[in-house]
Amino acid sequence: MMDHILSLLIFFPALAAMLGFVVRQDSIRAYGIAVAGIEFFLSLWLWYAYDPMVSGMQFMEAAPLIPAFGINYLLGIDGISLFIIILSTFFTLIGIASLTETRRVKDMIITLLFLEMTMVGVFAALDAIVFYVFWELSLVPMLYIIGAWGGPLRIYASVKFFLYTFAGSLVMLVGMLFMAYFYYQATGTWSFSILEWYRLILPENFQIWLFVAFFLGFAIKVPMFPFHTWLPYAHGQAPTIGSVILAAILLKMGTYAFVRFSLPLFPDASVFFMFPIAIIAIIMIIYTAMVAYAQEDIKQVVAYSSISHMGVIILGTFALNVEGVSGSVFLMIAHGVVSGALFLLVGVIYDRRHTKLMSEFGGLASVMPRYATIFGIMMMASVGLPLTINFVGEFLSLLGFYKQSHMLTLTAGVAIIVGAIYMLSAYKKAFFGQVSKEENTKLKDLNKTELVGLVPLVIVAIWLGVYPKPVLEPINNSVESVIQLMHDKAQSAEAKERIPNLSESNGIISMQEAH
Amino acid sequence: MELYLYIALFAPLAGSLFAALFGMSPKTKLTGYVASALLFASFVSSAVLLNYVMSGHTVHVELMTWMATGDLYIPFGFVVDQVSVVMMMVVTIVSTVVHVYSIGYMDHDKGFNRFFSWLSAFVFSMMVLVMSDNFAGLFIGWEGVGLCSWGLIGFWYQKESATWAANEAFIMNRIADLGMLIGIFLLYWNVGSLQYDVVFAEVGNLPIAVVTWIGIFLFIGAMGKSAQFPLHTWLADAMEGPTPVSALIHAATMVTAGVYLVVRANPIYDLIPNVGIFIASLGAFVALFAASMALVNRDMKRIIAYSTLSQLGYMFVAAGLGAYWVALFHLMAHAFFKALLFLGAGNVMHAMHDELDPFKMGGLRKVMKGTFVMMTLASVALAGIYPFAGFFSKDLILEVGFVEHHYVIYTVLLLTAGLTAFYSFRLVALIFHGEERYKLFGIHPHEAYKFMLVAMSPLLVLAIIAGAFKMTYYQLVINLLPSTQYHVHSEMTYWIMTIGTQLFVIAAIVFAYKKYANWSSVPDGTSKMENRFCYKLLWNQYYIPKFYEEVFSKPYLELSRIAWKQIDLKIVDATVDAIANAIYKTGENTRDIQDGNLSSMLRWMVVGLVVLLALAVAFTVGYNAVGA
Amino acid sequence: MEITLTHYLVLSAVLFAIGLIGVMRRKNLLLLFFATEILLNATNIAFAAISHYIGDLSGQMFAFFIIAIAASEVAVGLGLLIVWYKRTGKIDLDQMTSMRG
Amino acid sequence: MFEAIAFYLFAALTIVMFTITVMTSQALYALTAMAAGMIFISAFFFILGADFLGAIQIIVYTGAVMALYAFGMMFFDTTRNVVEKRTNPQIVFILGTLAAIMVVAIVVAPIVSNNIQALYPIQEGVGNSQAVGMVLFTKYLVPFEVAAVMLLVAMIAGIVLAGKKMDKSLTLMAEEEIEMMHASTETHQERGEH
Repeated sequence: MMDHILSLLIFFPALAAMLGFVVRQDSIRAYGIAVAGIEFFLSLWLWYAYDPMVSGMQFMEAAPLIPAFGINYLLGIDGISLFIIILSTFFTLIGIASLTETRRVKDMIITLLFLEMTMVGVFAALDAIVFYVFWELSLVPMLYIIGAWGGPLRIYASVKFFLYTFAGSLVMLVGMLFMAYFYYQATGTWSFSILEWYRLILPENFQIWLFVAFFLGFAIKVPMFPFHTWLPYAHGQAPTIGSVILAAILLKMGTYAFVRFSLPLFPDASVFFMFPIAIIAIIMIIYTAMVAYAQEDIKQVVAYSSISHMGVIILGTFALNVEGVSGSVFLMIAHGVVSGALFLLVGVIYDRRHTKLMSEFGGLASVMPRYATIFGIMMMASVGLPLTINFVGEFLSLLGFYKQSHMLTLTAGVAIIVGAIYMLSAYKKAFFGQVSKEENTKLKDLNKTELVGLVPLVIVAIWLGVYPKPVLEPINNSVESVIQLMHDKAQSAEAKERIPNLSESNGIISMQEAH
Repeated sequence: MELYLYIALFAPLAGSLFAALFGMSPKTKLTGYVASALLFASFVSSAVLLNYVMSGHTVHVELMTWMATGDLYIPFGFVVDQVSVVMMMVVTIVSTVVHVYSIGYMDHDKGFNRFFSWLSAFVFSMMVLVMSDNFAGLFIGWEGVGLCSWGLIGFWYQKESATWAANEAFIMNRIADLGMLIGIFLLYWNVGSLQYDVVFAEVGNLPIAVVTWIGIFLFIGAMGKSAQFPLHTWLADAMEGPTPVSALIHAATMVTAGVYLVVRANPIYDLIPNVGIFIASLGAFVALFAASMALVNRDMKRIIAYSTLSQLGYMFVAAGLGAYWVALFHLMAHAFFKALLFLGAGNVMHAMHDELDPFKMGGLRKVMKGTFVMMTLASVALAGIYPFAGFFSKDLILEVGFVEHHYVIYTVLLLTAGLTAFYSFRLVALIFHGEERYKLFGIHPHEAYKFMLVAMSPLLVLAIIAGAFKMTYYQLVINLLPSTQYHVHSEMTYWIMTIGTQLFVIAAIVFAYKKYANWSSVPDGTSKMENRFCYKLLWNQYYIPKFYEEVFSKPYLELSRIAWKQIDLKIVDATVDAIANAIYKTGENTRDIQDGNLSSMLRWMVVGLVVLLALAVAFTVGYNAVGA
Repeated sequence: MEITLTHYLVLSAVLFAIGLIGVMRRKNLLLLFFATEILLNATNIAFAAISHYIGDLSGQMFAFFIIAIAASEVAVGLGLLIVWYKRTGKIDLDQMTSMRG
Repeated sequence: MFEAIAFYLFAALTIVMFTITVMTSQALYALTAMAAGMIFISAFFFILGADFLGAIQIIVYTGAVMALYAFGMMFFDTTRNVVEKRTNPQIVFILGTLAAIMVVAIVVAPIVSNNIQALYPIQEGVGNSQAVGMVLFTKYLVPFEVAAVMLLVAMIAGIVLAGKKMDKSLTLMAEEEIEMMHASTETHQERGEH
């Protein structure tokens, strides 16, 4: 059982979704919750069985698919992917449990379960082709969710979402094929296994081209400036559940792929592109924060804030040291929790008022105190207050990048100011002041279904903010091995210098652990 | 002793969570009692710890790991040493008093439970701030008090001005926090740890330039919290919050966190006297600057807020000149009398139905005897008259300036002392003396609840006698802080200075009384003085808020709109759409080729053939050219 | 005056071009078929020539198959043409617009 | 020398014939010119030593294909002038010329002729027909059979398409039946025209 737990995790929801077609309409919700619940517990079990002291891949599975070209069904997880998988199952569960959609619930739940399969698949895949297949497959359910349950502009939004990300990933596919070809040239055998690729040291100019090819695919997914414009449309039109999954998990695919592919495969190119990407990240952070400040629609505020936070994640990733990369991986989890929760919260008010314009609200704090409290907590988490989950990630990401550049970090640090500006002003517009609109006076506070979804998120947001160790430690161990690999592979003197060598400093770590 | 430490630290948190449980339910006095009782427990534990520390020990605990990755290791560690225990005492005393007081003050408010939840949470954050044994923990408390300050300033969230002020305070603080964060990053990458003991042991080995930057960035953090120029505007606006909040947060504790940081980081600042001089100069400037704005203001709470600002300036002068123990001493003394002053102002406000303009009061001493006495004494302490607390701490700072040969600073501070005395007694005179102008507005003032006055009395006592503890305090803190004594060399000069200062201050007080004690009318903006340029300049706070509004807030909003409407929608997104449209259009246009006319299709086929052939030729030529 | 492979290839190209012109020019389907025959024959010449000059029979083989294809094309093509003519009474290319996209 | 004369002569003749085929407005001229052209092409095959191919060319093209076309022409009644709509005749010639130039450019380039290698060299001392037969029935056996099947299919297709109503014999039909059949054909035609 333990040998195939990853396959089980991937295909159990898909199988359950197939069976879902024959489940009756009125019991589909219970069925969905049960399936997602089992899946979630499976993933928790995975965590339980995971050995945090091992930095390499665990629960590896392999089966040949196309042996002639070295394409294998290869799965495995490490500390970096483990928690994103748990996050995916967690959010699917929460999404189904707090589903308020009334149109075609059955189709929605089946779609969500399929989506869950693709998400877990992406994060568990260790073969580039398998990874790519799941990566592309994940577009389909999301396209369906936006296109079938979305707002008035849903067709435009979903087509834009699909084509944009698809175009990017095609370039990425070409990159993958080239990578495999180079591997073939170097070794004489074909392989699409990422772990095999890790062992390959490419000349720097090849690295740069391949890096760019991979970058396009990832950057559109993240989405990085200036490829970000599909996101506000997708969020604006998607139903609540779609936005939640999109923000919490799907965007993380891009940043995860940076850590999984770009960094260890192309260490020299990563150093080469570090500053340009950092500048893009800083533009993302500040520019989208400003755009968020100008929004009138509260969902768009959250959508743009997502982009802004993704900028911090990218910055941390390209810090290329343990602090920064661990921080950025942690921030992926953190941002997943926080932005997912914020989208759920926006969904709550949309269900009641069928509008997302902040000018329609005002004074909600006195009408819906519980809602205001949870929103406030999540907003503060999003702003990055210490002892909330986001702070740990943001602090470590910025701390890591500070090693590389003082000025850029100082500029990126403006994130904590501009972040506070748009969030607080949005909160003020929606929740403070007098209740000005007649319709708002009789709004009902959060009901049980909504609390079921939100309270666990609040708990996680604070728990991991106060005690991030259970998550941070496995992440740290895996990131250390990635960084060490990068250092060993790096060829240029600059790269050797910028990427720290950990084997020397191992002594210090063990000393600190002895404290 | 660890038990006491944990009680001192977590009792406020328990109180806050308890009150939060009732946050949504209607007001129950219970929350107030429980929160106050827990605060009192915290106070008692702090006192026990103080006793323990006095005997020469310190307590240091490590609760658990917070963040550990790479070489970074940050625990939740707490230390009770000579400096932090002083702060703990100040915080717990003032907050216990304020809690009890608030039970009366917030009696009629709907958000009673919520208020106590926020207030206790603030105390918890403040305790974390002062007790932490590392810079990251300090930062937790630092941001935590910022959050609670946001919640409490905007406590009456229905008021636009209150929520605006709350956001302003939070954002201003965030700007400074960025500086602090950068300071922390610098420390980590240069020292490898954020623990105070490690940092202070290592900092001497660092290049002086790095230490200077660390000092500057940490001080930027301190500037925000302590509302130093140019980040000072939020403090006056923060007076929108309930008055007990102003007493606790914006007078006694949170705003002094910046001073605490500089005092705590004294091994860093000792290495960089130039930064110290800058801090002292800024402090002196702010002292005068704030006092001048207090001269003409017509909002009781804002006057006190400016006086707070001015006193913070004094503290920074002391800290900047290396007299850390003096700064901390003034911090302590100031906490007592300023909190008292604020609470007194709260009583007046209650009596006057939230009227804040002292010109609309007058003659209140007849109805509010207790408050009158307390506020007068607090003002005397603030003015620094012997033998009140202010004399010992404030005159000491003047002496420090003199002894360190910074005569400009000394002169500025002396002048400020006079101004302080003037505006304090202007306020007292306007409120409690003269004609009963409030009758014009049909207000029937009444004295506050008895227990509120009783609750204030410990502060009154401390404001009077705190100076007596000077030597005890000194003996305590020199274990950790540089033990420089500041004595004017000649006995003669010392006496001239002291008596001169006293006379100058008393003269200012008398002048204030003369001018305002018999005030009879409410100014309406027509008198000659009110139209003078100086008056207008001070009245509008040197036009700084307006300047910020015009130069930062509005352009930022405008720029944001442009970023969204012009750049994001019209450039970035339009480019993407244009690419997509180009492809669509190409399809639309080339669709005509498929007009069903087989003849033209054949022609197109030949065109394709020709193109392919041409490519073949071109490639062959190109290939040969490259090959050759 | 040695006749080389190039001569044949050029001739083949010229004939091919004539065929192309015919294909583009003709509207009458029957005459259009004539033009396609020219195209096929042009290639046949090239094949045969290459076969000869290289000394490889594959070229001739291809020429055979092309002739076979040409024959079947004529058979099927004329059949279709007849069906079309029976339906519409015309064999003009301009009338055939059912493939309009 | 003789070879050169023969080549240029037949080349000129072929080009002229095919040009007539393409340019004339008389279908009969076109047919005749093409038939002539085909025969002239067979001359090249003989010059090149591909005797068998030359024979096939004459038999198949001038014999079978041309006969078919002649029948076709009679059927369509194109003995009179062919009226064709001409649009942009220049483009046609420009494209044709361009294509010719390109192809010539390619074939003249040395790289093409240098890169061709013999797969099945002509065996010395063996007649052309024999050699062709050997290659055709060994290496190209499968394509040959496939070609045979294709021809069969084409034949059947030709018959089926052209003679849709072969199961109905007009001579054995009653007058009314023929009338009805014609009526249905006309409606078919009308429908076809829509």
